[in-house]
Amino acid sequence: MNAPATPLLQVENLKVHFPITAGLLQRRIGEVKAVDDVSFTIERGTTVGLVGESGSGKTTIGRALIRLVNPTGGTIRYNGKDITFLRESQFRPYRKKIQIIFQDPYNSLNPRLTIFKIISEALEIHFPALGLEQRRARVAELLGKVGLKPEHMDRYPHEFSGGQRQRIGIARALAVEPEFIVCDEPVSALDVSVQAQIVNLLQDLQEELGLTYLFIAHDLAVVEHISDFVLVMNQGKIVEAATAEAIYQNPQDPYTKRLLDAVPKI
Amino acid sequence: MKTYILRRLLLMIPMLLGVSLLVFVLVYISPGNYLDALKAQRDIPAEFIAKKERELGLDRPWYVQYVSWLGRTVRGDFGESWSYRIPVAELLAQRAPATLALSLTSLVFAWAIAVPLGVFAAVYRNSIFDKLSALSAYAALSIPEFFLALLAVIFASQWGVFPTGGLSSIDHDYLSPVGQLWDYVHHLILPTIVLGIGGAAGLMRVMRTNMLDVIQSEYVMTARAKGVPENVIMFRHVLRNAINPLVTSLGFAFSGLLSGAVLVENVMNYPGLGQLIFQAFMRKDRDVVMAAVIIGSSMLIIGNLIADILLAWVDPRIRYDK
Amino acid sequence: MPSLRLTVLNSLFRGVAITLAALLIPACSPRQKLKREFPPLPKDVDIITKPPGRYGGIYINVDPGGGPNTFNYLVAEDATSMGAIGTVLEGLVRRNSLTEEIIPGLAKSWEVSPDNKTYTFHLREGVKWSDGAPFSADDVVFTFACIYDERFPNRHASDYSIDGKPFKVEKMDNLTVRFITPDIYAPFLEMVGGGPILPKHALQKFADNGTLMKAWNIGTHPREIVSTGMFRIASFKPGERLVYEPNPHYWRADNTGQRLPYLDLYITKFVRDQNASLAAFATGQSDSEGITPDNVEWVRRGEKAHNYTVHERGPSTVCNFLWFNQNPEKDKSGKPFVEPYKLKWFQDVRFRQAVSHGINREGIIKGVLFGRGTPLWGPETPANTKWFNPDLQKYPYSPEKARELLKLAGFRWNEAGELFDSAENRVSFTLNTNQENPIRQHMATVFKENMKDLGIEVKLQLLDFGTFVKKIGESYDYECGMLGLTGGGDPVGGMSVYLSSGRMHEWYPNQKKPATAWEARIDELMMKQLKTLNLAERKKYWFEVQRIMSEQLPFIYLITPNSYEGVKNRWENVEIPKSGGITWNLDEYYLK
Amino acid sequence: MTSDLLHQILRRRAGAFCLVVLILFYVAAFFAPLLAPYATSDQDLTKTYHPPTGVVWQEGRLAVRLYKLVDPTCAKYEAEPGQFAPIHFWVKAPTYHFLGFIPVSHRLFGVEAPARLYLLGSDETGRDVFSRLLYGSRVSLTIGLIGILITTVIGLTVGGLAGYFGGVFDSVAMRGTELIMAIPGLYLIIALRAALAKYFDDSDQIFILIVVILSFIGWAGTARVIRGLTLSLRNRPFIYAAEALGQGPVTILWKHLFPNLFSYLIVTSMLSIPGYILGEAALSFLGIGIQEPSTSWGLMLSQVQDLKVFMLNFWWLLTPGLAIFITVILFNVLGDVVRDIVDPKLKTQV
Amino acid sequence: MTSVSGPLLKVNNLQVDFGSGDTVTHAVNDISFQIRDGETVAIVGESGSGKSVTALSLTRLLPTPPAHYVGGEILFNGRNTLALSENDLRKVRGKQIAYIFQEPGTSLNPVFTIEYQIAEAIQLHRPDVTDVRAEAIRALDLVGIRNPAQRLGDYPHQLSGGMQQRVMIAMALACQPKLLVADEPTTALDVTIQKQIMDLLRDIKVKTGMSIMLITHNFGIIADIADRVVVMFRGKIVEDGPTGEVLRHPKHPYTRALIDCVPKLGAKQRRLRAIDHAEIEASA
Repeated sequence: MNAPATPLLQVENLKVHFPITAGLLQRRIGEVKAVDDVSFTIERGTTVGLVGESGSGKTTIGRALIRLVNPTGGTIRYNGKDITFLRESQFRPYRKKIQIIFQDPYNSLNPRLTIFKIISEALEIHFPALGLEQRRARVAELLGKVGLKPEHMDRYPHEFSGGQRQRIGIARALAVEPEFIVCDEPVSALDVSVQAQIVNLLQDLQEELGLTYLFIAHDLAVVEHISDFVLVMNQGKIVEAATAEAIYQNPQDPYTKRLLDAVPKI
Repeated sequence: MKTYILRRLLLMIPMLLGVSLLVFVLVYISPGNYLDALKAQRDIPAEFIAKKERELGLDRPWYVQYVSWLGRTVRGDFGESWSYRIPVAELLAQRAPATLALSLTSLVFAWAIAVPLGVFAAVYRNSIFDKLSALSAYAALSIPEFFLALLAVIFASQWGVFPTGGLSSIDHDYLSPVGQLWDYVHHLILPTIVLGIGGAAGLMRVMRTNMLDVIQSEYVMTARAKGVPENVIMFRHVLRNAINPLVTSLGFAFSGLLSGAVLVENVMNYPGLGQLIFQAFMRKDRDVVMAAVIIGSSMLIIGNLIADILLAWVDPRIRYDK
Repeated sequence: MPSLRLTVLNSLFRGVAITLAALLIPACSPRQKLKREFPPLPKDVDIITKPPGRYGGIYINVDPGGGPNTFNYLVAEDATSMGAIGTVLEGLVRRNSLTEEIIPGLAKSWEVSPDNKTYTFHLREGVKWSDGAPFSADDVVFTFACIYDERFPNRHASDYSIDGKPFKVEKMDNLTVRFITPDIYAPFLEMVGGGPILPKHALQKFADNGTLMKAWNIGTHPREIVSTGMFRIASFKPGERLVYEPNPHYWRADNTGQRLPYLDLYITKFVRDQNASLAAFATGQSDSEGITPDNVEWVRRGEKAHNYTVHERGPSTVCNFLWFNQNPEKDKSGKPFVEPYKLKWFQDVRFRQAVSHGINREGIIKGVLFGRGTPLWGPETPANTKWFNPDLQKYPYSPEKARELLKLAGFRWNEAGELFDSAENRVSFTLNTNQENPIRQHMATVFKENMKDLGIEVKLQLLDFGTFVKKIGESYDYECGMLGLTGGGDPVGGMSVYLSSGRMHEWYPNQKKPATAWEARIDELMMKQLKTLNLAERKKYWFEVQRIMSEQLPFIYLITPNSYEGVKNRWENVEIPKSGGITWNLDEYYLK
Repeated sequence: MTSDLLHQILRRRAGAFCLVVLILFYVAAFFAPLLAPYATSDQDLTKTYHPPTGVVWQEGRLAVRLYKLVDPTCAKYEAEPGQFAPIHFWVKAPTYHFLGFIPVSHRLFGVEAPARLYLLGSDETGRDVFSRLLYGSRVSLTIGLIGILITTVIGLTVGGLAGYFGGVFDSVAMRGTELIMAIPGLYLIIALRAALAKYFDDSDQIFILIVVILSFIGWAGTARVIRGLTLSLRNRPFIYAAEALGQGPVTILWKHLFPNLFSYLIVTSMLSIPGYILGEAALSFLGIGIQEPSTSWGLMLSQVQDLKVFMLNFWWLLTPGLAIFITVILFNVLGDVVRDIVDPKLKTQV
Repeated sequence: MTSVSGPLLKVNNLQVDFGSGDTVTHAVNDISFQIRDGETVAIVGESGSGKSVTALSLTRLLPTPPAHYVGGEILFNGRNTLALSENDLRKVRGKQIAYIFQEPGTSLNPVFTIEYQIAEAIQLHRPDVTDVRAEAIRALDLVGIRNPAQRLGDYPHQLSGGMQQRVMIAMALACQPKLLVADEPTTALDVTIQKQIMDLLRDIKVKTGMSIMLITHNFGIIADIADRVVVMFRGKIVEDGPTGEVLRHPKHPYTRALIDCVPKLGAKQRRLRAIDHAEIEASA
């Protein structure tokens, strides 16, 4: 009815639990509540930051959104449609819309494939009509978009620096022309100077392509810098959710306060 | 830990059932049976062979034979050796000590050689000593065990210092207790070396690689930064970590205690289980074969378990079932 | 730091050196002296004719058989077990291996009734078992009762029967036993009289409770295995050795009244293979050893150093032969065992004779056996002096003769020299043999090459023993087989081979009635020789069988290796027979 | 990748040496019918246990000494002074079909009958050991390659699928591998050998049987390791990335997982080839391997079980043992070199 | 022993190369700096700038090969550690200069207990201590570990990352060194833990008066704790000065760029400044 009012992503009461088994018969004796009853929404064209310390469950949320882990309960609505428990074949169309960028630039690219093959794989799946030449042209274009040169396409990942690899990872995610990208700690492993380049690039791309980000990080300064809205996670739960300004200027939750307090300031 | 061990032991049951079924069927479908040797003798009447076949139950379908074998075995009765006409358990018990002794001495031999050599090779990395030991390790790993055994037999028969086989001398019964002990040792030396040398070479290489691995680890850097003397670093910090994987290999060594020396025993004429079992396989003395397989498999499974337990024991980071 | 490393290295080397030194210094220990008992000699003691010797000495024998599986006569199926049993248990009669005569054993004498069916044995008086229990007719009756007992299936029962009918064994008195055979049985004395007599007093209880087959196994305490032979068992270590000591109640003595045997100990050491026993002998560790032709030369080199002599015994009793499957029947699915066109060749005696002419037996002997072998032309080897017929048809190596015979039989060659039969079938067949015997393998490969020279293609297929036995004895799906049988002894041992109804009538076993006239003739001759006690007559029949075999060639005989025996020179009274074990008179051995 | 690896191997002295020698071995095996002066079955019963014939330069060409059997009872030969037979190159020989279809009627070198060229002496029936060694190398050198191929294919399929999909398939596959690994290897080999022999009764097929048996024993270990590697690779982000792109599981296995196992596979293959060579040798030595009239190094070596070989000094009959030894060392060293290149962290197996 | 006059540590024209022949790289290229008694000096730079190599060179902890100490001198208390014998050097390590590293998880030996690892350092350098166990407890107590006596029997893996780093510090402090070299001690830890560890270091410095050489890339931490900052770029020192001075008025363009590229909390910028390495190289 009121189309613009529908947020791009609505998450309600999302739970992701992993079983713990023990004993003679390996019976299930409990579960790790990695994500425990989490709700939030992401509006189109915005960046939502997700901060938390290691083990807080932030990465699991990111992976649940693109179905790298299966949710235990709750609902995930994308564009108003419930995609929580779709079968893989039904989920396939959403893979074109939702993409992910990983933290580790060394492990997120298949070392045995050329850059062209890595990026072209996405094209082959979602744009099967493209011929080889068209794909090469498209890959060149994508590389240009992330600040690399077309001639880089026939090299292997190990020939690139960490920042360059992260750019390639972004290009791969962009290849399917997604609407929504989960950025799973994309700058944590990078040197500060490179970190700045990647953050800038992500911001530029968002502007240019109208992307929506879920930006997962543990560095509060970076999250503040890039996000419109911030979620603070602790032990599987969201303890505070507010606009970036509100959180940093006027934190409500004691954990958030503690977190902010711990950041050394120049 | 206790439940973990119990669970692993319980898992043995279906495993052993599978193993026994597989081997039983293999033995069954292989042409001929225990009576082949009789059939090839010209003065054995056909009726007698038929009678024997009935007596041994070989005329029944394989599943009936299997079920009756299983029923007996489950009750702890390994059956009777057809060629020796005594209970299989008794037969194996007669031979087991010899094999056990050989396996243990060769294990000790391998460790006694491998650990120091491996350590020194790593400490004096790229030295002449390292290169020589690497070369001899290659040689030891590349010479077929049976061939080495054969050479040892030839050597023994040419040189005359070591016996050419057997477990004890002919006059063993008439020796003093010390003499008897020496006699056993004397007979063990060559088989021990032959059986142990391959293992020693393998262990040595592993030891060296582990040492080199550990030497590069950060906690060695920490120890150095603390001012710990180099030899203490090598023999305490590094060795203690590097030897862990070897300690767990003791579990696997356990698996082979009774079944690892078949080739050497056969070539070197050492009257242990391996020789007996090899002959049982050749003669198709079924119950002996089955018992050997069951025991061998049990020891393998238990050996793996021991390896896992040892791993938890030597490496405080590993715990099962907390 | 380097100094520490050096110290560690140093101590390590010192440790190794000390250990090595400790290992290489042989430990010395005094050998205990054997204590002999001297119970009185039995009344019917057997006094030997040889000059008296003196006590002492250990005779060591290394047996490549791997050791006995049992000491139970009813269970024993292999030669090693039978040998051990024969050492401790005596029969009613013995055989002089040298003269091949039957001589008194536990029975001092015997008579045969005029109808040749009743044998009366008179036992020696005063003979005792090694545990002191008296030996009597009851033991003999007990032995045969056990053999015939349905509860104890054993291979001897049928040997001791004629047409399934057992012999009647009666105790006349304590020292007299009578056997009645249902029909005339030619080899009675050798087969039945020579069979060991079991101790009733020791085994009765097992017979009663039905566990006789489990008695006297390799786990039994040596003292429980009582003896009437020259030795009793002192100790047995499975897989290692069997130690015999003199039987204090043995019934033979020399003319000074010294009870035999002279030896203090007789030890048989068991090894896995011929190599190990050979090595033991060649290094002076054993007293005698059978030597295969290929090893004679180097073993002889040690004669001086270890004070032994290698004696040539002439041809051995091993008879190697090959044959073609002439079984014309079909399997269950209706497929003939042998392709009909091939069967035609195999049934053609000219083909078989051609093949025989084509085999280079001399070449095998010269090349493989170092010239120490004898070509064979018939079922007996010359080792069996008593039964060997030297006058047989021979097939010396002659490819020309072979070609002539083949041409005669309608075969022809193409330009490439390949042989075809009259119906244009390439002459090609597969030779099967078992893989365990190296000399047989060589003969097979030589045969293959020899046949190639004739244009015949032979494919070689070495099989597991089990598979091979099944092929030739059950499924019959083969073309040509090669086998070696240890022959020797009485022709009665060959009944299953030569009778057309026999189980081991390999070329066409289990025939309902003889397929050919010559097979019928053999059947007739074999039955005739079985049913007469007249040696000359038996020889005549058996010689004719040999003659027919050599002419018809259902078996194509190959070669027999010569046999050699190495014996230490220190023994007196060593008498090496043409065939059989050399220790047959071990009780008479003494140190020079 | 492969050419890169090759380049790296050749840059190391040990690696280059081993690789070159092994390639020479394989080339010799491949061209055995051409290089061998005689067929494997060519006998000469008058020249059994002939010592290696001396090769000399005589009247401007290579020639072999002629020998006389001076003592047939111990196969003692003596060179006849001044008696030589010239070695001819590219000599006429009975026509054979190289690779089964190329008719060739020549051999590289030989001497005129009745003289014999025994570079490495002759055996019990006067067959040329050198020729048999060449032909035998075909068995010994290929058994490892084929065995590795089979175990790798099975191991990759089973281990890869089990590791990637987990669940019931994983359980069944792993129980299967445990079953095979729970039987002492030699027992299983003997039992399999006895049970399967009847299906492979031709002497050429025995080779296949041995390969099948050794592979049957070997695949379980490979499958388990590959499963473990797959499990750990499966958690690498690039696999997630492929999944996130909607890539199908089979493609992920084929395109992303298996290529990353390549380095592991090449190292373990190199290091396990010796196992096959030694396995064949051990089986043949025990008499349950390759059968006459085929030939293999193991089978040839089984002759030396005979004491006379040592006592009468027929040392040339030991050459198959040397051949096995050298080949295995070459593979071991090369394997280590390759491991150092592709993955120095890969542990040497105990 | 302690020279009152000169600085505790004086590095003069140090040069460390890696590799040899064609592939040689100058990891540390002709650097000079000093650390005074009780001073905390931060060495900052991107990865590969040579800061860790500098730290490890102080007591020659880099394995040679591949490292080579090509030139210069490192004067600690007036003695050149580059020229010390291996034996004398060992008396400096741990006793005079102690280290803590980035990954506490892998820097502790997994097979020994906490007690053993601390006690080893004490026994090595303080032979006069009779009750080693008590001393170890004291060290743990000093770094704020609760129930130190019970923790002694633990193995490293039984502790959290923060606790492991505390143990490392306790071990370093156990011998009362003059200089603590902390090589990115908090990089692997969460921010809250990082704060605890930095607070702890500051406390200890106050309590013991030792000098600290802190290797980091985090300007927040530098501002928090360091007295002086040494900025390294590609193996060279480009700036060296008091912390406040450097942070507020960076002289070298690289320092400026390095400070500018870090997003600052509560001061949202439109864009982050990235570093153009080529430009800096050209200007340097």
